[in-house]
Amino acid sequence: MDRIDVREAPLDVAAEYAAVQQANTADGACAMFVGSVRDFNAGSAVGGLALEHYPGMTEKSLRAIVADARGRWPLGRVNLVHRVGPMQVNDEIVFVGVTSPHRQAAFAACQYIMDRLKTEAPFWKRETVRRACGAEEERWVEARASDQAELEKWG
Amino acid sequence: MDRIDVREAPLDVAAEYAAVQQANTADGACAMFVGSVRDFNAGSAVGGLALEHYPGMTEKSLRAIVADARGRWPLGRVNLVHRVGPMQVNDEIVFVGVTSPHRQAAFAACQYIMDRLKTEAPFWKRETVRRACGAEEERWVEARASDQAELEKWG
Amino acid sequence: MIKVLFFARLRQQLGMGELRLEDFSGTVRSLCAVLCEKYPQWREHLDDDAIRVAVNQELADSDAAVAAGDEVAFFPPVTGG
Amino acid sequence: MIKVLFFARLRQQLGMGELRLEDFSGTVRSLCAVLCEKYPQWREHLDDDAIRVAVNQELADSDAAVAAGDEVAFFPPVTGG
Repeated sequence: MDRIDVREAPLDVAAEYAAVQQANTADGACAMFVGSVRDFNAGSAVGGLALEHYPGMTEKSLRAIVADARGRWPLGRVNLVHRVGPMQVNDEIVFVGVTSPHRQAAFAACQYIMDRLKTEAPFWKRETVRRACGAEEERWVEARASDQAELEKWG
Repeated sequence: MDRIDVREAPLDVAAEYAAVQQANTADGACAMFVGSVRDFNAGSAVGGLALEHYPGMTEKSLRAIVADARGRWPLGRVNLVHRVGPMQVNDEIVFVGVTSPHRQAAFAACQYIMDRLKTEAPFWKRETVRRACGAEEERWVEARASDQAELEKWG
Repeated sequence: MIKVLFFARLRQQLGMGELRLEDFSGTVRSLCAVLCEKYPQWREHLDDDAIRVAVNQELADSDAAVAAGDEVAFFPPVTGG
Repeated sequence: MIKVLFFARLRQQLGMGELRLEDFSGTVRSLCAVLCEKYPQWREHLDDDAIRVAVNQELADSDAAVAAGDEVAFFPPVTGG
């Protein structure tokens, strides 16, 4: 019922949506989230992004998060795809799709999975930023305190 | 920035997702919801569904809901599509896609729009249900008290 | 003249989707009373707390004013999405 | 033998992604102390409350036990999604 995929290949949102809905006539609700590479972050123009991860732990961590979501809400399908490696502005980084007979459960689980992923799954972003002088430099993206705060609402 | 579409034609989730993301490099977050025709409701097998609406009011009502969402959260694109007329099991009834620079805003606005739509937008579902004896009958879907309750969390 | 619309189950129960009323001015509540007087068999369906009302295509309550040129719609709780 | 991994900015700061340690048994905290003793220039990067630790690929705190055969990873706060 769960599909968890960590990969370098581009992410196809249409295909991932199709995967959660195919032959799924029991769940009337599907909540999804897509995170993409923005062109601007922390005051600088972003030219691209590379995602480092901890290969042995990444999938294990995502599986644990999805299992915990299933323990909290009645879910149908869960499809979680996360890219690693180099990517461009506007590329999709992450897709989470959750189906359920209940709208509230689908929304809550989708948001819960993202909140946990953002604080626990071993991914690290490194941006290429363009400075005003035209030079490019690479920098690690800083974690945000708000992500930790969001997690606390789930108790 | 807003696309609101009430129509009889089938709903293409891939195209609707593409519409909110196209040439949108500012918003890193996209939350979506899709509601589909289930094969079972209130204890009966569902064979199909027809959606009646109040043509003069429907779009006006959806526009007001989206405008209120924009007053509450910093949103990029909002795309809201709702089908009317006859449809089959597994067909998509509604699509809501919301982008924002912020994940929490995208999730909250998407859920808010659905909660308001479910209690205020003038749509009515009539199901064709198959009884155990094999006969088919049509019945109006009952509103759920839980939908009204969900609305109250937005104050 | 007032244009009055009924939708969904209510339309089927009343056996009518639309009617026009000359010379009415008052509130939603008094409009409802006038209709129930004219069609006594409507009372059980129309005089029901669950029924919602829109005046000129916006949700309204029973105290809302209704005057010539207005469009008033009565309908059951909505079930879209 | 303990396998120790470093990721992202921390890997770059230490100039090392992986090392192996013979004959260690203790906690994450004492492992950290052993490493900082061996590489004093690591202290400012490794002895930092923001640094997170996983033992055998599960998040752990500084009291977690570490013994032969374990894999311990140190990394900065995660920034996926």
